[in-house]
Formats: sequence, C-alpha cells, structure tokens
Amino acid sequence: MIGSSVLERHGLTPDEYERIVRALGRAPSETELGMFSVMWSEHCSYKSSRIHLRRLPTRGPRVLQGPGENAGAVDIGEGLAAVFKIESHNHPSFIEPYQGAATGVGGIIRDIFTMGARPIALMNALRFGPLEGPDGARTRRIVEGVVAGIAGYGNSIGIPTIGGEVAFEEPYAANPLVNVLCLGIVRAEALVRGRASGTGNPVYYVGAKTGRDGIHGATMASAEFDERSAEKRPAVQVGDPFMEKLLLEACLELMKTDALVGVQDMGAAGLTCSTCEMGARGGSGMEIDLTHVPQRESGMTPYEIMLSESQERMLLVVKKGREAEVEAIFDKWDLHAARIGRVTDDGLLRVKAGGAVVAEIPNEALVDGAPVYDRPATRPAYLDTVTHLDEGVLAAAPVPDEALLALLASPAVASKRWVYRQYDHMVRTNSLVLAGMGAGVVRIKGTSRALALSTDGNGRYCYLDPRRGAMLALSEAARNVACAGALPIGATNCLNFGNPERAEIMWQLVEAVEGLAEACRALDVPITGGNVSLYNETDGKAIYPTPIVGVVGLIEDARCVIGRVVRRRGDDIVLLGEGFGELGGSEYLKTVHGLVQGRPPRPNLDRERALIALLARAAAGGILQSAHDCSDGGVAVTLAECVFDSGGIGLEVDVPGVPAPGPAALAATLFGESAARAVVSVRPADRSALMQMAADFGVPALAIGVTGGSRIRVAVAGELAIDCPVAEAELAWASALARHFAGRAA
Amino acid sequence: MKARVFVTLKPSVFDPQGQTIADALHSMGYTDVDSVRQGKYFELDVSAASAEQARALAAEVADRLLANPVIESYRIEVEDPSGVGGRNHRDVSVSG
Amino acid sequence: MKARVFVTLKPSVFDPQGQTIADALHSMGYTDVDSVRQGKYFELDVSAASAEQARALAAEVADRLLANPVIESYRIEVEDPSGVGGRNHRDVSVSG
Amino acid sequence: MTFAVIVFPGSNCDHDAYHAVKHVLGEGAEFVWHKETSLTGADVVILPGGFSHGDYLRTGAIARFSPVMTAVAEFARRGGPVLGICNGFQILLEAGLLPGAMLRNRDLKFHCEHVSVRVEQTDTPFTERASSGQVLRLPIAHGEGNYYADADVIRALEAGRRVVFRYCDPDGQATDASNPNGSVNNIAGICSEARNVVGLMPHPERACEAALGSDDGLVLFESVVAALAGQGALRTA
Ligand SMILES: Nc1ncnc2c1ncn2[C@@H]1O[C@H](COP(=O)(O)OP(=O)(O)O)[C@@H](O)[C@H]1O
Ligand SMILES: [Mg+2]
Repeated sequence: MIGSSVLERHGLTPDEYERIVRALGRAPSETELGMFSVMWSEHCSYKSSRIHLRRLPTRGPRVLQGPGENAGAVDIGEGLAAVFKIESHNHPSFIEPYQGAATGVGGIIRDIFTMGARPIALMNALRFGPLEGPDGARTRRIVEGVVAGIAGYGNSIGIPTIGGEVAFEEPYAANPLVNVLCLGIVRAEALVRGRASGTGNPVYYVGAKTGRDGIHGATMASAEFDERSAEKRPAVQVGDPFMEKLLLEACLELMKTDALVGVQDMGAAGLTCSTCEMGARGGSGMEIDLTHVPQRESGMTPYEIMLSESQERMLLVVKKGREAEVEAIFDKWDLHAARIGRVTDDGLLRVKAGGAVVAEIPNEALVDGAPVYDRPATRPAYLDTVTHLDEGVLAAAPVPDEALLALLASPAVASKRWVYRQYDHMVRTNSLVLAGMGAGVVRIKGTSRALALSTDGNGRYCYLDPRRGAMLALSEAARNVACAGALPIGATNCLNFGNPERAEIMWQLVEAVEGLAEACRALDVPITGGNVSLYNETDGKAIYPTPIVGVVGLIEDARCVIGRVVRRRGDDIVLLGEGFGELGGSEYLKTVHGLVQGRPPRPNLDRERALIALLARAAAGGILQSAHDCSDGGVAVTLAECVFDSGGIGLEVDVPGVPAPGPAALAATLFGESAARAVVSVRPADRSALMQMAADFGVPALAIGVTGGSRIRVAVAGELAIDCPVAEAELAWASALARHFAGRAA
Repeated sequence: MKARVFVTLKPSVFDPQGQTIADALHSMGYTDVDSVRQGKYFELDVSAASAEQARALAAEVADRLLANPVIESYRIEVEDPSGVGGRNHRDVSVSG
Repeated sequence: MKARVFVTLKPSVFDPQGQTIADALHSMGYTDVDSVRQGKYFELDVSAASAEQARALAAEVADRLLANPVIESYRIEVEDPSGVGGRNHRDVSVSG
Repeated sequence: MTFAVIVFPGSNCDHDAYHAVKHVLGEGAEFVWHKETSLTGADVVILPGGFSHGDYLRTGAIARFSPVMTAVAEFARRGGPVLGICNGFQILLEAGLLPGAMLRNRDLKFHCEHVSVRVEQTDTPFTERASSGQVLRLPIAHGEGNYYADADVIRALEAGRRVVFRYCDPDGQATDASNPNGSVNNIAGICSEARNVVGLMPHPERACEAALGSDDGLVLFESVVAALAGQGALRTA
C-alpha cells in the first residue's frame, strides 16, 4: 500500500486512492498517480460543487453550447454565435500578480478560440484588500501587478478589455480575486468542439515547448494557502502573449479549412487534461508518445511532461491525410506542429515514452471517475449577529453632502479610470461605449448588431446573505447590459469561495448557487458555463463568498446603444423602479459608518425583469438619451455618476422619501441600495412616451427633475438634501483611486 | 561607489523574450548563437564606506524592489575603489 | 561559450525607469542610493573557437539587434575559458 | 486606389486599418504578409499598430528585419506614401526610415485614451486635407510612445518643418499637461525629409466613425487619396 505522504503530496485521500486502484484494476504507476491527482483535483473535477451546479438552468432557445465544452455559446442572430466564458486565476495572481493575471487572460482567450471563435472582447472582475492600512502597501503592489499583467497580455494580443469591476474588502487582502471573461464571435455552424474522433487520425501538439513550470498548478489552485505555499511558488508561469497571438491566428486559419477534427488548449493539468478530455468527449481513445513532445528542458520525466502547465500550448486532432496542409499553416506562422500520437478506438489514454508504456488509463476514469461529494453544509453562526442592523449608529449621520462626497471617493465607487486607461479598450474598432461609460459594448462588424457585457458580484451582500447576494449579482449584471439598451441572452459565472470542507463555506456555496439558479430562471438568462474557485482562504480566514456573474446582452440595432452619461441640458430625468430605503450591506454603511451589517436589499425578480424589458425596448425605440443603474451608493451616487464625464452638466431633482425609521430616513432614501432601479434621461418630447411604456411594462416611473446648471441638487420630498458643485463631486470621484498610486513605484 | 545588480529569470522559468530574440537571430543567420536569456541590469550609485557596505545595501534593495524572488534571482558586483582599473576586481555575490 | 551583453541608455538619455526606482527607494528610506540607471542584460550561449571570436559575434549581434545606437550603448563580457574562476578574468569591450 | 496593410507577426491593428480604408473610406485595401518581398500594385503603404514580435527586446526592433521592409524602403525611396501608426511608427524608427527612438512613457504606464493632437504641417500626403493648427481628437494606446532624439536631430526636425503632429490641449496649446508620454517637444508624429513617410503614435484608423467617439482621423486617409489623385498615383514598378 502506498505511503500517506505520497497521497498527501498529490492531494488525494486514501478513499480516492482506492477508487483509482479499482478503476485501473491495479495500483497506478507514479505517472498515473500524478495524472489522477490533477484530474481529480477540485479545480478540474468540481467534486465538491458538481451536484449543486446541476441546479443551474443551462438550456434556452438561444443556447447553442452549454457547460461541458471549453466555453458556452449563444445564438445572436444572422447566423452568428457569441462564445464566452469567465475563468479565475486567483491563487497565481497572489503569488505573482503580473504573471498570474497575465496567464489568466491567456487561458481564457484560448478557451474561446478553441471553439473556433474570434475573440473580440475581454472583461475582468477584481477583488483586493484595502488600499491603505496594515496590508495596504502589499495590496497596492498586487493591484499594480494584476492590472499591468492583464494589460500586458490583452493589449499585446490585441483584444480590447472593455470593462469589468474592482472592489476592495478586507477579506480579500490575502486572497485577491482575478476573474477574467472573454467573448468571441463565430458563425454558428462553424463552432468547433474539443473532441477526438476518427480512429487513426493524427494528434498534434502546437505552441510553446513543455517545461517543468506549473507542475501541480491544478492541485495548487485547489489547496488552501498556508506557510508551505512558498514551496509551491515555482508553479508560477511566465505568459507569452506573442506566442498566443500566433497560435490564435494560425488556429483560426486552420479552422477555415475542414482538416480539423477537434482542438483543446492545454490549461490546468496540461497534456493530461487535454488528451483525456478530448478522448472522453469523442468516445474514443488516444495514444501519444512523449518523445515527440517538444521540451524546453532536458531530462524531463513522463510525470513532469504529463503534468506540466506550461502556457500557450494546443492539442489538435486533424483528419488523416491532411497533415501536410495543417503543418503548412503552422509553418506560415513560424509555429512547429509536432505529431505526438493518434486517435484509437479503445477508450484508453495510452502514454508511451520511447517504446515503453508509462501510463494507460480509461479516459472515462480520469474525466468522470472522480468522486462527487455532497459535503455537509450548515448555516454559519456569524449570520445571527451581522444580519442585525442597529439603527442607533445611524443617528450620528453626517450631512448628505459629506456622505455623498465620501461615497464618491470610496475606491469601490470611485472612477476606475486608473485601471481601464491601462487597458487597450478600443483595438478592433468595435467599442461603442468607451470604458467607464457603462457596460462594455462591442458592435459586430458586418451586421447591425452589438453585444453588451457586464460582470457583477457584491461579496458583502453574499457574506450577509449568499442567496440574495447571488440573485442580486445576476440582477445587477443583467440590469447593467439593459442600461446599454441590450436584452440579456446568456450568462457565465465564476464561484469564488473558501474551503468547501468547512460546512459554513459549503452552505454559502449551496445558497449562492440556488439563488443564482432562481434568478436565472426568473430573468430567463441561461448559464452557459463558468468556473469554480474554492479554497480561497488563508490560515482559516475565508474571502467573502463571491459569485461573479457575467451577462451578455444583445442589441439588434447598434445605433440604439446608450451610455451612463446625460447628453444635454434641459433633458428630463426619470427614476425607474422604487426605493425601499434598504441600507443593509450598503456601501453607505461601510464607508460612512464602517459597518458590514444588516440584510442586503430584497431581490425583486419580477420587477427586475420588467425593468430590463422596458430599458431594452425604450432604448430600441430611441427615446432614451442615457441610462444608469442604481447599485453601490444608491440613487444619490447614481445621479452623480449620470452627470460625470458630461462636461460639467448639472441636475436638479426631487426624489420621494421612503418610510424609514427616524434619523435613517434621509440616508436610506439617498443611499439605500434597493434593486430593480435605474435613472434615465429623455428629451422632454419623449417623456410621455416613456411614461406610457413604463406603465405598459408595469414599471414604476417618476419624472424627478431635469439636467442643467452646474450643481448636483437633490431634494427629498421637497426638501433640498444635497447641493454640491458637479466639479467638486467629479474631482473627488475621478481622483480617488489614482491618488493611492500616485508617485509610487510601478 | 558603483554597485551593479544583474537580475535574471531563474533557470527553470521560461524566458519568452530571450527565446524570441534567439529565433530572430537564427532567422538573421546567426546560427552560432545557441540561446539567449534576457535579464535586467541596474547601475546604482551608492554612498557607502566600504565595498561590503555597498554590497549589503545593493542586496537589500535588490531583495525588496529590484528583483522578484518568485521568478528571478540576482547577482551583485561592486567596484572595489581600492582595486586598480575597477572593472577587473570585483566583489561578487549571488542569490536565488 | 558565454557572452554577456549589457545595454544601457546613453547618459544623455533620460531613464524614466531608473528615475522611478530611485524615487521609490528614497521614499522607502534608502537615501544612500544616489541614483539608479536601468539597462538590459543578455546572456548569449555562443559556439565560438575563441573568446575573441565570441566577442566579435556578440558585438555584431549587439550592433545589429540588441542595442539601438540612437539611445543605447553596450558593453560585452566574455568568459575566458582558459581563465581561472571565469568571472574574474574578462575580455571587455565598450561601444557607443 | 490600393492601400497595402503590412502584417507582421504580432500586428493587431491591421484589421482596423483595413476596415477604415475599405469600409469607411471606400478604397482598396490588401494585407501584405511580412515575408513578402514586393509591394507591386500598392499606392499607399500602411504599417499598422500592434506588438510585432511581442515588442520583445524593443518595439519594432525585430520587425524591421522582415523581408517586406526592403520593399517598403524602396517604395519610400521612390516617393510612395508610407504611414506608420503606433507600432508601425516604432518600426519605421528602428528601420531608420524616420529619425529618433521611443522610450517608455514617462509614467511607465500604458495609456489608452483620446487625446488632442495639433496638425503642424499640411504639406505631407497624409495631412494636405487638414488645416494647419487644426486640433484632432485621436486615441492613443501605447506604453512606449515617449519620442526621443538628440538635440541636433530635434533641431533639424523643427527647422525642416518635419514635426507633423503635436500633443496639445483641446484649445491647441502644446502644454506639458497635454503631453501623455513625455515626448520631446510634445512630438506625436513626424515625416521624412522627402515628406512622404509619416509616422505617428495616435491611431487615426480608430477615429474614422462618429460611433467610435471621433471621426477626426479620416482626414489622414482622405488626404493621401487626394494627394495621389492630384499627382497621379506613384505606383511602384
Ligand atoms: N477592472 C476593470 N476593468 C475595466 N473596466 C472597469 C474595471 N472596473 C470598473 N470598470 C469600469 O468602470 C465603470 C464603473 O464600474 P462599476 O462601478 O462596477 O459600474 P456599475 O456600478 O454600473 O456596475 C464601468 O464602465 C466598468 O466597466
Ligand atoms: Mg457595479
């Protein structure tokens, strides 16, 4: 029997080992053990989340490809498909921020073009610790590195990073989150799958040479941090965006021919994962000879070659007899296509080194043989205390003007220009909404259409109520694309949580998944794929449960795209939806009172659905000048953001007060974060049309004021509550983030 | 006093730049250049009483800012002012 | 044989990277670091019969590709295989 | 009229230049792979933006050795209009078709944003339709656009009226605050002595449609079309 230390090093339990022995009918060789360990890691096998993920709705009239392939795909009309997926690269980005984030971008881009799609947009959702305080200096270094890494890779390969989000919360200090989303376009009938079929078809390896780097990266991504993680550092890899650009162009050129059978990138678990997954999907076997695998270092063992996670590598199965054609295409791009094996019909993954067989495993065992755990889940005790909001503290509220300025200057709300200015968000000349001006929007050349993208997920909400938090994440992302004039047609998600072996964490995960599933059904936005990142904790301290949701919205007439910013003085401002003064978990409580307390706003999915439909219709009808959703900071912050970047246009509005307890009333009205709300501007002539349309859609709508002047003047129930020069508010908002980095070394 | 810090990627870490430069040189016909590794080179002007002190300072600075210990290692050279023709007599230290 | 090429910005050219690093070091309290210049460092593995040949090859490669004469100058070091303890006996050449 | 858009490995604004010329301007455009040795049939040559060879070593340093560059140099020598945009400009500098070099932006950060650029000279094939002093709103997207040349070269450029574009504020003042990268004299673009080779860091091809935030860049392409129509296309043999 095998030593427990060996199993530990491979992150396998004795039971799992027994399972392996049963699957093989014998004890595994060292190479085989390594292959099982990466394929059965949480990262590759989803063993803790699988049974819960089944709850997510993944079907819909537009869904062309659900979860299971390298990325999902939805029908966007005119014979085209949008291919998209979100991926996490959390642990590597903490260990080496620049390269960790860069290789994360590289990985998700490969997932998209392996589907045959031309990548046209990137998004990123980032979570860090506070920029000041004890870990401030380290956090700023991580932020600098992560942003530079995303920029370094995305800018170089020439895919615009059109949006995303950043938040700063204490629980992310030692476990930052780096989630990256990529969107691509392909003719629906030209979708490529990662399948190996056709006995005798040659198997090719293309791209970077295999080195010892990243070995056990997959298991690392599944192991919680501790003192020993230092030893795992060599698992960091250096990204090569130039190599990937060549791979991207060469693969897309190859896909124009019909010589390709299937393709998959080598990401986590490298050669092991790509070979067995392609075999399993195609219901066939595969035989490869490691002596033909291009190697960067001498004397690599089969174990190392099979587990290496060197970046920028692809595995292809092509039609027998078309070899010359395929090799010629890669030669053109100065890439060497190495023939390393062939497809077989025995369902086995057979790995040879020279003559000797070093591994022979049924594909099924590696891909679907992993145990599926239904881990115990219990409601965390902390909820008993934190969900109670003590109104007392609210008595000591600052005047609304000060509160507004404080919120605008808080890193979560402040302009993210310091971030997105480092990203090329215009390359490919499709970006209809410039970064920072709302959801990301890219037109589809050759059609009248455009796609809007938004990623959202409020960790604080999820910490206080994971079910509501997940519902609100999808709601906000869907609302954001609707604010650009789009109808949400599909979503992807990245579930970032702590250690699932702890019942409290597991409960958060289950609640969040169920909440997400319910919201997807209610807004009928199917989930086409995603990623789960667990063990985001250090020495027992977990991150906020953070489901990040990315929503894709369709705009049929690209000319109808709208943004966040009002266009002219004298337009009417209309508040869509209704505020209930919900301050629980709000940015206001955190920034102004230093509290993470209460229950997050109640999701109102019916109203959300109606609001989204209304926004999309009104935009398509050309009667909206601008639209911006109410989220962090409530209606007051939303109103301010509507006039920022407008060149100094002000506004004057009067919003209805909400019935809230005494001193909290004013703050609750201005800064409460009730869902299903948006602020739009319309020409006076279009106002009645909008009101009528809102009535038809059953959306509460109230004309609250007009644009004009150069101040932000907000009255509550007739009483002027906020009166502040746009210039002053905009400066606070625009300079806050950059200030933390000014004059500091890159 | 001059301290030179040479920062290079650890041998096990892939160096795409060096690889690309080598490829370019080969296509230019320089086939006698077998491989290229690219690193960073820093020249520090330091006020120090001795070569040892200068070296210690350079090492601290390299550890804290110039080199990324996760993927890079560094080497330090200090010109010994007492030495003749500076460049040929050095105090060398290697890390990583 | 190993040839090392050190590429630095000409003294007349402003070095934003070096300046930023110096500023950072000062704000970190390293006031004894008077100034910093950042350059590039290349390690070439070359097949050459002699140190001279290796140096000549490295120099040609530096002239044509590794350095941009408009802004940079370079220095070459070749490990003299005959020399003892390599690093202390070098064949040095300076350009630019 | 045919625009040749050179494609180097790592070029990534090649499609943008092609789109602007073909679908916005309505002229002919063809991609030319960097391994080609002839530019026969080309009336205008565009070196597009991107990260040729990853911009490893130095921006444009490796691309200048591409086989096609010999043909580009010959095309330029015969007076053919050549436009280098961003990485294309950097390649022209490395190739010696334009003087000077690029340093990293003074804040060491990549900048992607719209900036104001003042047209300094209208007697180049790419600016003859613009008016002198006209302020264009163009995007920049680069990390190494900090133009440098030694004092003599700068003097010669200014004296020869070869600074074609300068970074400025919206009112046309070339202030330090409006200099996004630290370029000497706010230089955003220059031309060759014969004035037919123009390089600039901003991206006119990204500013040819109002829907993208600006169409101020169109004037560069309209200018060269007019220039060639005016004097009859200077085709390469
Ligand atoms: N990490 C990022 N990368 C790129 N763009 C970002 C990033 N974070 C925020 N942005 C942009 O800044 C703007 C404001 O972000 P956010 O406050 O999250 O918008 P909203 O509250 O409407 O969801 C959006 O346009 C968003 O795309
Ligand atoms: Mg948001």
